[in-house]
Amino acid sequence: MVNMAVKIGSLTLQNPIMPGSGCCSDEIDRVYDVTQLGAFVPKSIEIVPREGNPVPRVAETPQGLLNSIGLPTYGLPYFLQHQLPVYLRFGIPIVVSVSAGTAEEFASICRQVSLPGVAGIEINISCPNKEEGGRAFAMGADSTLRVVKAIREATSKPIWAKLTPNTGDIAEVAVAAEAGGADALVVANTFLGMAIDTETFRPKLGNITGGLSGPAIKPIVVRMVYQCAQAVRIPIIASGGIMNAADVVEYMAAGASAAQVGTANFLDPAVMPKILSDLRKFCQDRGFGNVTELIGRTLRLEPATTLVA
Amino acid sequence: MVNMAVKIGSLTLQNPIMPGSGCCSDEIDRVYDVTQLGAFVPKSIEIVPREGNPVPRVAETPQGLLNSIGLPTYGLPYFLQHQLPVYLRFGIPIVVSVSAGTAEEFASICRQVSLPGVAGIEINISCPNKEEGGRAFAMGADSTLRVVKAIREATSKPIWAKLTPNTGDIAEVAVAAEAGGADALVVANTFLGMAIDTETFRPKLGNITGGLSGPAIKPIVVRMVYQCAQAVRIPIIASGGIMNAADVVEYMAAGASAAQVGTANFLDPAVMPKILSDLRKFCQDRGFGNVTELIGRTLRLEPATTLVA
Amino acid sequence: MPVHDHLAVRERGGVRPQPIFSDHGRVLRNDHVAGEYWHMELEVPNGMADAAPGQFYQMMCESRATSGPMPFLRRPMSIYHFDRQRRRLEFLYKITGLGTTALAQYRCGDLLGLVGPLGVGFRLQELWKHILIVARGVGLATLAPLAEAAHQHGIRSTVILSARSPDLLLSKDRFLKNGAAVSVIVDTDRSSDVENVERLIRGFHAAYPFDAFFTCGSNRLLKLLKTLSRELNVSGQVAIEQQMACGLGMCFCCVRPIERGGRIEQLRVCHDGPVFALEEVNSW
Amino acid sequence: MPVHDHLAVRERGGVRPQPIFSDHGRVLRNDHVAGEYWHMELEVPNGMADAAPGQFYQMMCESRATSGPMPFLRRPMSIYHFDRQRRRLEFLYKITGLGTTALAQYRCGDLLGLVGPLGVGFRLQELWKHILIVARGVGLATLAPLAEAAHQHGIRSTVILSARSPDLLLSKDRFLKNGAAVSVIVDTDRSSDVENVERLIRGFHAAYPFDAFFTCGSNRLLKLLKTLSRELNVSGQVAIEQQMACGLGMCFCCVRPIERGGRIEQLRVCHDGPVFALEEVNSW
Ligand SMILES: Cc1cc2nc3c(=O)[nH]c(=O)nc-3n(C[C@H](O)[C@H](O)[C@H](O)COP(=O)(O)OP(=O)(O)OC[C@H]3O[C@@H](n4cnc5c(N)ncnc54)[C@H](O)[C@@H]3O)c2cc1C
Ligand SMILES: Cc1cc2nc3c(=O)[nH]c(=O)nc-3n(C[C@H](O)[C@H](O)[C@H](O)COP(=O)(O)OP(=O)(O)OC[C@H]3O[C@@H](n4cnc5c(N)ncnc54)[C@H](O)[C@@H]3O)c2cc1C
Ligand SMILES: Cc1cc2nc3c(=O)[nH]c(=O)nc-3n(C[C@H](O)[C@H](O)[C@H](O)COP(=O)(O)O)c2cc1C
Ligand SMILES: Cc1cc2nc3c(=O)[nH]c(=O)nc-3n(C[C@H](O)[C@H](O)[C@H](O)COP(=O)(O)O)c2cc1C
Ligand code: FES
Ligand code: FES
Repeated sequence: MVNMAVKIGSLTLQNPIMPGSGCCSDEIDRVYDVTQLGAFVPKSIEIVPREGNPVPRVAETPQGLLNSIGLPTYGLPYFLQHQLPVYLRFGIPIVVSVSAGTAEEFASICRQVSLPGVAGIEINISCPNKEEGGRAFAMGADSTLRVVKAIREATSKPIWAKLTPNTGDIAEVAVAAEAGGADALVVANTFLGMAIDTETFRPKLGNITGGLSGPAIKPIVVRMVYQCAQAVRIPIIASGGIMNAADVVEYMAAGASAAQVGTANFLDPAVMPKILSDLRKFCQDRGFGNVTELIGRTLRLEPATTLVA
Repeated sequence: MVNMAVKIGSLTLQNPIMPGSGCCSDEIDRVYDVTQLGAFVPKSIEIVPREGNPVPRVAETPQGLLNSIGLPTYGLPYFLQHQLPVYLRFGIPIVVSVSAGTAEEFASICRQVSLPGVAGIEINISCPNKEEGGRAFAMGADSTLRVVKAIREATSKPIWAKLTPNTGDIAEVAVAAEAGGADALVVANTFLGMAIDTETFRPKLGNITGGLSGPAIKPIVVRMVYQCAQAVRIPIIASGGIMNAADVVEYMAAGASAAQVGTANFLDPAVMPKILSDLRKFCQDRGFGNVTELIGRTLRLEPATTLVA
Repeated sequence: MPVHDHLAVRERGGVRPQPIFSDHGRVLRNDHVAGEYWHMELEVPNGMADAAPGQFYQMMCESRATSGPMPFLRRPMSIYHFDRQRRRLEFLYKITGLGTTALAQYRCGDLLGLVGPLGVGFRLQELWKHILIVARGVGLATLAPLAEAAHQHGIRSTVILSARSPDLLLSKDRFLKNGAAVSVIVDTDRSSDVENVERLIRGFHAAYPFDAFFTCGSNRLLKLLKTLSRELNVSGQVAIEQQMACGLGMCFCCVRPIERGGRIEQLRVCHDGPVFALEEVNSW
Repeated sequence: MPVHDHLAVRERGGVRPQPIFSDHGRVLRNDHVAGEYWHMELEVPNGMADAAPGQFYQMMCESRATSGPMPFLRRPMSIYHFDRQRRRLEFLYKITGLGTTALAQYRCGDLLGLVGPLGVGFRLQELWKHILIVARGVGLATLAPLAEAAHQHGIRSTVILSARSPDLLLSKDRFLKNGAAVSVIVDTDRSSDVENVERLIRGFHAAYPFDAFFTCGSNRLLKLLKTLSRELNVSGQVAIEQQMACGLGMCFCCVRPIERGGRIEQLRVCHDGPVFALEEVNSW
């Protein structure tokens, strides 16, 4: 028997597997019993409703997906009244993902979702579609520190800061988020990308640019998790191209404590239970009694004795 | 008949196709006649010889390649005596790629390679393996301006500044390179990445991290070319995941004037002549008399009349 | 009142929602039919074929090509025929790009990844006596199981099949088997002109009034039916398409502007459709 | 003086270098042999099979799997047999991972992407009378064409084939066909112990002295031959492996420390090898 539980700050999850924001809704309960997941992160919400971006909203790339969904949201009041209750009925930790255009707005929405039953708040300070040209809070350490501090003062719920990979120094930003009071980091959101239809010369996305996700980005995000894990003491939740249990192992070895599965849900909506059972088996086969034994394994390795094989 | 010639600053190339530095050597002449290429960029050289990184030096990723070759070089004197003459004998424009650890070193090596017959100098201010943790000149606008300025004073040869994608604001860096006196930009080098063997928990590369190239990165680099093309007036040479003529069309539509083919040479050493003839055919089929008609086509599009299809 | 209670289960609260399967089917045949059209039959796991006309599946179209581009997302395909007891699913598809090209390479015995059944299908009402089905191209695939369901419930179908040329008139026999009166119109002799279709429909309606219109596969025909629906006061349904990623309402990529309750909402074709009321959908 | 003039053309200056082809071969057969070993025969375009023993090809191993991991790079494989006239290439390969698993799925008639011939092969000298070939596992594949070439040039081969168990002793017949004296040693009866191999070699050498040693496929045997080579003053060659990307000397990923001219250089296995002098290569 493998103990699959992981701790993310003060929160204990029954296992490290959960969906990435925007990649699962309650509909997934028609595919399998969601109560087996470690946590559930619904799609990011904002205070005011918005329609999202023009279609086409997705485009395929080599082993990747570009999306410019653009955070369509029914707004906070609708979410609180109609959607949150559905999620809370799942009975597993619900981490509400929120997005906003300013630090005050962020503080305000976080205050409003700090309701009984809500396990934590994921702050999407990284969405590349939101601000002009893809600029986001988490592109800089200063703006990250400011927004996380403001949010920290507004809520006592655990805060997960979701970082953007569209930055030259993810480790600095991670340190800033930790200093601002984040309880955990989600590394990372999508890479700003673009694709052009060579028949029409038009961008393949209605919004011109969009976020790149999927297996293509995994090697870059693994490096980011590895760097962040060396820079901060708070737990890291990996997000980027996770398709199977081996990918989760790779991220945990690089320093992550848990894993979010995004795009893979579109390719196979039953993927998360499969990852969970394969991960359990992986630990079992190697005699690991706790899945936490995977965390940071590569960080703790001594340098290879001989690298010239 | 399509006119395939493109102008990169003062340099006219017979066509826009050339190898990315480090991805082709004179050996390719055993596969096809290299004189058909637009230009040739040999592997980056440094002043002092170095051995490169420990093996394994490459690892496969989904539609991508991680490499930590680590710039093995026989050093400048050996290059000038034994390698450059071989390249110059090709009779096409040879753009010497150089790398260095400081601005002075960069200026020095550029001065020394400013020899008759050399068509231009590509300055690799972006190699992610070179400086600690992958930090490179081109990660910041200030350091880029400084190094390009120093080089500009050292040589009157055309300077192509090869930027790194490991930055939060490629457009700012592009503007700095232009301000410093670069004649063209190469956008971009590889993304710093990492992969871990889940059996041994060891990094798959001897050097732990390495540069990610190949189709996986193309959507991000297309976005970068699109952004840079809007920010600068000097020509842009695209580099990132080019596998076929459609990829070249995509980059040119996004604003590039020429294209470097890297990793694709490893999958098919005969790929560049094939790209060339497919690109010619693409133009022919659409009645483009000049390949230059492709440049910036997407930039010049009016916004789609209706995006909701 | 919907006839199919497996449609009713989609409604929330009280009733258990229809389960969605993610599994593999075994290809029984995958044959070229005509033009770019192919026909695939699969044997699927228990329960997976428990679908409704107008619903669809998401197919994983794997291709052997390390070098070229590959389909990354699944591809949505309407059910052409389903048989719960024998666990059979059939699809009629047109080769249009990467995914469908890969699909045509599957051979008998291969396993194909399927997710479904998905979406809201067509709704038939028990009191109806006569429906009109107008299909063009691959829209035939989507509407074939509707004619079958209508037949089973004693509803008469009049079917107008439209195609570019006579050889592309797929599955006429299938409609005939289900007791439908089938009219065939093609571009080659201009019988498919909108004016002619309108004449036909008005004629049929005058002789034996329609209770509902159904269509799929042509924007021109959608427009026509919307007009006639309003004028003749006959309700209607249309199955529409949009590019999909998840196929089950999670990603919000497949939206279309739908007129509902006096305002236009961006609804998800995979989740709120693919079947919508005629008056809700704007032709484009 | 090398026997094969297609090796000589590798030398720079004056002589035209050997061309490298990037094309497709048509699979004539791809059969399971024993254990994890498979045997593939291909018909290739004109000129492509104009190779030398010890050279190799880079294979594009395409697999149909959008969902799982896929081989991205080509895989290097030694020539097991080549026939310039009939444009045939044969490979003997062991399934060890992603690429070789995909390779085993090719069927007769499929096209397989090939780049080659690549690398520097074995060198035979005309004055030689007797060579020793010691091969283990898949090293057999690499050394089989050497025995053939030796035979053609009237050089006698004594071959020691080593394997885990008798059923894995591949291609013994091929060596016999080339007039070689073949000794078979296996782990199961411990005949493959280094001490026994040493005894065998010393015995053969005493009876009929070797002019050169050749080996591939085992680090233990490499070590032994290096020692004997020094002691008995017999030169030798070994074919080694390293992970490759380009396969033709462009990327510098396939380096190994090689002792040359008194110092250790990081040489490219694909370009400077895969065959090196015994004394240049360190066992690991
Ligand atoms: C609910 C639904 C049911 C459908 N039923 C059928 C059917 O029974 N038979 C049939 O032949 N076709 C059907 N289609 C259309 C079919 O999904 C597309 O033809 C197919 O996705 C094209 O994929 P491709 O890779 O061959 O083309 P590509 O052009 O290479 O596809 C590129 C992208 O665009 C999407 N796309 C392209 N065309 C369409 C389209 N018309 N609708 C939605 N997405 C598209 C693809 O899914 C993919 O994501 C249906 C579509 C929907 C939404
Ligand atoms: C010059 C040369 C000739 C060879 N000849 C033969 C032969 O005739 N028959 C045969 O069965 N094998 C031969 N090999 C080994 C063969 O290339 C590997 O077994 C094969 O690449 C494994 O690929 P994989 O995807 O199945 O394994 P994986 O382990 O999935 O491969 C992962 C990566 O490691 C590389 N790799 C793994 N093992 C080796 C290895 N032993 N040598 C080099 N790279 C490796 C792969 O190429 C790939 O890049 C030869 C290798 C070289 C360098
Ligand atoms: C269609 C789509 C919608 C997404 N929506 C959100 C969102 O609303 N909020 C958010 O923080 N991240 C969002 N993401 C990012 C994912 O949660 C995840 O971080 C990212 O896709 C990388 O992981 P993956 O490669 O597993 O998909 C979205 C991703 C996709 C593909
Ligand atoms: C094995 C390898 C070695 C490389 N060496 C260099 C180099 O020496 N100098 C340089 O500027 N770029 C180097 N690059 C980067 C390539 O020139 C190219 O910019 C990058 O790989 C992206 O293009 P691609 O996806 O087409 O490979 C190297 C890339 C690879 C894969
Ligand atoms: S395809 Fe994901 S919501 Fe419709
Ligand atoms: S594999 Fe590229 S140099 Fe050897």
